[in-house]
Amino acid sequence: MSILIDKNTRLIVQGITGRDGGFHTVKMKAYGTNIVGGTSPGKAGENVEGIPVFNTVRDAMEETEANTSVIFVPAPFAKDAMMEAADAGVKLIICITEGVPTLDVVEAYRYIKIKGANLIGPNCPGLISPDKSMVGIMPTMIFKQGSTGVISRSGTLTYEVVYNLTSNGMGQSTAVGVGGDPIVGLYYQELLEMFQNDPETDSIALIGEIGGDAEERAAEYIKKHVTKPVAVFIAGQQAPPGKQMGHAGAIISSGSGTAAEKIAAFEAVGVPVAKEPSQIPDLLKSRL
Amino acid sequence: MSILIDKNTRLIVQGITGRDGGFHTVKMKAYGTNIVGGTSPGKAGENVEGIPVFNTVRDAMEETEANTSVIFVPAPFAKDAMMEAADAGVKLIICITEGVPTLDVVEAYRYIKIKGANLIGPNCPGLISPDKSMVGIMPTMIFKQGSTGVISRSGTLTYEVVYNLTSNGMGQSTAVGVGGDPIVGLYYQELLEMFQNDPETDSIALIGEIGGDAEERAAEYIKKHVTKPVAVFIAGQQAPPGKQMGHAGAIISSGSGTAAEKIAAFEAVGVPVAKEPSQIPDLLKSRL
Amino acid sequence: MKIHEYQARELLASYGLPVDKAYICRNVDDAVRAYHELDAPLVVVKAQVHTGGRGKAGGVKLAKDEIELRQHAANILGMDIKGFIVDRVLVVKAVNIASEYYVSYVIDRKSKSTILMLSREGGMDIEEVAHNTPEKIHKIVIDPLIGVPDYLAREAAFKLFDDIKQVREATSIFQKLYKLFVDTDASLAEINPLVLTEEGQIKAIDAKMTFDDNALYRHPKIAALFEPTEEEKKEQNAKSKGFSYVHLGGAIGCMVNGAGLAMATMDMIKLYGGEPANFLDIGGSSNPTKVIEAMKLLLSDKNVKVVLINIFGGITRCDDVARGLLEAFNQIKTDIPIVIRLTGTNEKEGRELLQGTKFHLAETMGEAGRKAVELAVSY
Amino acid sequence: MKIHEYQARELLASYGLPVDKAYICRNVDDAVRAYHELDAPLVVVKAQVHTGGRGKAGGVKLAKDEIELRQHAANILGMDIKGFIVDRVLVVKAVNIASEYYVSYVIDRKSKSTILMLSREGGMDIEEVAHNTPEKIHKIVIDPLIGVPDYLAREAAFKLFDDIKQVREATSIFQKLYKLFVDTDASLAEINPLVLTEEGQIKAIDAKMTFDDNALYRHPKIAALFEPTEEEKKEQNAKSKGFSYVHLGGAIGCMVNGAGLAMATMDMIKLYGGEPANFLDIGGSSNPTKVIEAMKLLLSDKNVKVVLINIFGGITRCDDVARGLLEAFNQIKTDIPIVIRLTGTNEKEGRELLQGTKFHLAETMGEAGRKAVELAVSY
Repeated sequence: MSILIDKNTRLIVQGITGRDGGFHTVKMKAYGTNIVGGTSPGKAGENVEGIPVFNTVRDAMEETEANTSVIFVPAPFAKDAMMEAADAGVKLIICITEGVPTLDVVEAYRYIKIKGANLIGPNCPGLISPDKSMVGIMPTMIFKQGSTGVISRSGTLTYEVVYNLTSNGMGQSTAVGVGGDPIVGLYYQELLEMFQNDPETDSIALIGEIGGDAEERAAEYIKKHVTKPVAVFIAGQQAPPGKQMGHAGAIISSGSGTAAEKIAAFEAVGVPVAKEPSQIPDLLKSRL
Repeated sequence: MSILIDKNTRLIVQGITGRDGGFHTVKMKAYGTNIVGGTSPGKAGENVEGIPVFNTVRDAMEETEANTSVIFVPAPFAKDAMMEAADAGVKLIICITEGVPTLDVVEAYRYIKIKGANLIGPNCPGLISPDKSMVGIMPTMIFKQGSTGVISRSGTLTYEVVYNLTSNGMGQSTAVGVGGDPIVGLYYQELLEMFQNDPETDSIALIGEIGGDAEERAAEYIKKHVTKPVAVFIAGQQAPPGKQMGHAGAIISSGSGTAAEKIAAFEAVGVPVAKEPSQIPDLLKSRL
Repeated sequence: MKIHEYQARELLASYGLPVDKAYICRNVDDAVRAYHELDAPLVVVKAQVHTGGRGKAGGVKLAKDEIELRQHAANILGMDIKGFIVDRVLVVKAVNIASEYYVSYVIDRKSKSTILMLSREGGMDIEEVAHNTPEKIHKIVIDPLIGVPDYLAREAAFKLFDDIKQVREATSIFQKLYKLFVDTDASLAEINPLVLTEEGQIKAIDAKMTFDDNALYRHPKIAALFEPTEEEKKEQNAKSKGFSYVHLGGAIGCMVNGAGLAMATMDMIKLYGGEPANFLDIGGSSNPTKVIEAMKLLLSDKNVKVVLINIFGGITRCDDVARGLLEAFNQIKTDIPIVIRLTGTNEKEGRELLQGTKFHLAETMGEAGRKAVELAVSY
Repeated sequence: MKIHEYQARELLASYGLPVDKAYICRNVDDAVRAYHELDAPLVVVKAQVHTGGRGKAGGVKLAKDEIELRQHAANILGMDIKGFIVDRVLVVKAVNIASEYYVSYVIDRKSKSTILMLSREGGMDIEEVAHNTPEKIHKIVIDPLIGVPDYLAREAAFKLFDDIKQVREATSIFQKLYKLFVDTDASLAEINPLVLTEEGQIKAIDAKMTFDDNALYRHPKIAALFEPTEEEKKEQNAKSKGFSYVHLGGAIGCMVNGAGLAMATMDMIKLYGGEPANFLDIGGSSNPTKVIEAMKLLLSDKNVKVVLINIFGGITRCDDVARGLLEAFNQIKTDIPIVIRLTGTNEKEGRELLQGTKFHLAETMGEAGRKAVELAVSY
């Protein structure tokens, strides 16, 4: 098993005819992801790499019985794309787009919840269940099927950790980049629960960064509900307060949201924190 | 048993200090309805007939663990009152107020559904489970505990039918006035289902009127799902097309919504239709 | 509440919807001036009345020159269309229609929401299309909490148009029309037809709007557009006093509390061989003054030979009704027989107040109905 | 993005919120004129700077006459508050405060929504209140689909006020402030303090707003209020080119794709005994021009002795990065050593392009970090 995506994933690419959408469609398809359709208003009837293009997500859903969609549309249209997917009945929506206004995400997220669907992102690299399915922009060659679950607020930092895991013979059940914005969909708690319940996952790598207090809440959650080994890396020890470090969500506000606080929270509940990403595999191995 | 309300009903009266709210609070309490609180902004700490008044429904819920609310506020404030009740966690909301703008009801109804609650009304007389609880403005003395369920779009016409049932020795399990507006909450289908599932109900009186096609859909539903005897009365055979007959919902539009169509729909599925309200008891008795 | 086409067009235009400039004319000279202002090879003269079927009645005509224009304007002004006398015509340039569509927002009882109705069969009676070819009508349910986002308007637009440029225009039209619908508490906002011109433009050629009477209090500008017929004035007057009145024409005047019971009372009079004079619902809460006003209204109908008062007390208390009746008949002297049936809240107090008066008291609805019909025949 | 108090006050006023008339003054003479215009027994002179703690720094002073006013204005103008030089003061009449409250709308990560924060402990540093007496802070989560209906605003108002008249005023204030918050895509809209005056009026005495940078594209009027510091100009300039830059001051310039990896790179440099010169995230998608611009920016910092380029290719393809680097170094002649670590999408093609160039290539992040620190020491 794995979480969220696997061989049963039937994917729609929203914005399939765009530069990024097209490029990553090729990559996802090459990896074996079952892409059943794409959308681009006015381009119904065309195809991208043999994948049929539809005008609307509803049309695509009717024709393809998709269950997952990935969004590559520009930021001003991301809210509409997320809501369109939810309204059409897509149950897992992954928004790659970065720079989406926060209040757009707040509204889309609420609507998606009402529709009983799940959101990953925005401003995220997507997720991968190695050798089964990849949805997003993950560099697939670094992943390997296995039993470590990976959860991360950062894209490239995820790859760094995964690269180290794979190099150390530790494959991944599923790796999820939750996104770097202040408000995104699925987060530590929901994903920790899924990994805890997934029989194929035996350990979890959690990659956090400065800003907010989600890591602190994750530490609490781990203490109460997670029995599998967890190792953590937190980025941003050198970040100055009040400065946004790339991600809209990565900012130390009024002295809270620091890496030090987050590291302390995990250490307080006995979860080891790596000094650099390459230490994660050993921290997990020593606890398995 | 009965449906929706009984001795476990814990009622809040929204607008308890108003003329109508106050008057009917006295009547409901006299009947034995368990009124645990009322609301009137700015009047917290006062009481009406010994019932504590709160500023907000949330405050009332926190103090009283109510499960039902009845709304007597003026029409311009009804939408807000319905949403306030739903947001505070009330699971059954009865709105008596008449003249509420339709789009207000559309929005409140949607919100109430999202909150997992039920709405009865607006522009309705409420409901009664005789000898257990009465919520609304029903003239309690005409009701008698028994096993006929009553569903009606009209207030006073309900009383007329109930008066005839009671005179004929047929008590009621619950009688619900769903309201006369084009858009109201619980309607024939949901209530037929509840009565069908209620072991104490052995027959159902359904009172319809011109406008819309809810009666036609109810007839279809009865055919498929209702095994208990049902008798129907439809008001408005003499109503001219295009004229609103008092209720905002009672209007024959473009030749559809006529009494003749509705009567035909019930007769087509074998449900007897009374020529005048006084025939209902015999129509049910002959089928029990 | 209904408004005229030209008023609906003005509302549409104020929301940025594509409506051609048009002139409203109350006489032939105005129509001629409008014709010259428009300076178009072909114009349309359209009767402005609060009823459908203008076309079939000859109320919509094309004019290719001033002579035709004069003829049509003269013919249409003063015309009687289903009892409505035309006192205004709209003059607007004719467009070259490539195709016609139907678009409306309307309150839908089944989904308990607003729906967007669409059809490629525009320019026709939509009820006929719905009846004969229901598959040609698309209905999109609007979630009031999110309205009509781009994607939903676009989904709708693709149901009518194939070209992406036209889809984009229609998307914007559907969003603006929804905003107008909600902002004005409409119960119908219809464009029929919405046309694609041969020049490739999308335009609203006709517009119809009706409004939720319950919401007019928050739209004084729209309420001001109300143009009641004589009958509607009476109904309106009744409404302003808190009751609902519809004139029917028979001899037995009815005063009932509750719309359902009022309808049932009418139906019962008919069942016993009588003819109801009216529908009159004195509404939920009541006070004596209201009852007095209701009686005045009833008795102003000279056909009324008998009055049947059927009250089942819920929110309306029987003693209030009885007091109102006694007060009313202190003021209004009449020999017309009054049948009263009074049950419900405070019924004992109400009946006691009426004992020993000239009123005919009945215990049941059937008894009251039979008595009223009997009195109407013998009167 | 931050704006000044006086700009926030203007926004509040334009939404009908109760803000007293105030004058913004760039010199003492202006301040004196403002004093006379106000014609008040007591006025306040307030420094306008993009930082908190003005009061403690002496940037807010009461003046009871022209002499005091002149003194304070002269002292405050030109003052350095946490590195910000005051070039404007606000002059406003002082009010008689009966009680002070805290009100703000802010984006809340936990509830993934906007929250309304309220406290009867107004006029103080709210983080201190939150830390010491969290029970004195109320948080109300706003459902974005319904906003702040009357009942919710009223619930909030009852948390601050007991008198129903004040509750009604506060209800309206909370609704208007939410509208402003949403209409402008704010990330914070704070009134601290909201006061009840001794005369019984409710007034916003200070206002603070910050805005979502991602949404500025749809608010050009607010974007126009941006007043960057020199450092922010550099960051802004970087942003306009599609990357994120924060100056830190060390010797090792970093160019990384992805914010998390960029932070981890900084942390690693520190871990190995070096000092990062900056945070520089070249972002998701990339093109050669962007890389050139990033290198130019990096090298404009004269403290930079070594550049560490750490690229893990996801949406950014390594061959694009390599080509960009080669092009960049064709244009920018520099002797500064460049350490490159390149992995991910198209990594083979990327590495091949860089083989045999002057760049120091590293396989792992650790190796790259150690090499950069080593070079910075020996350089």
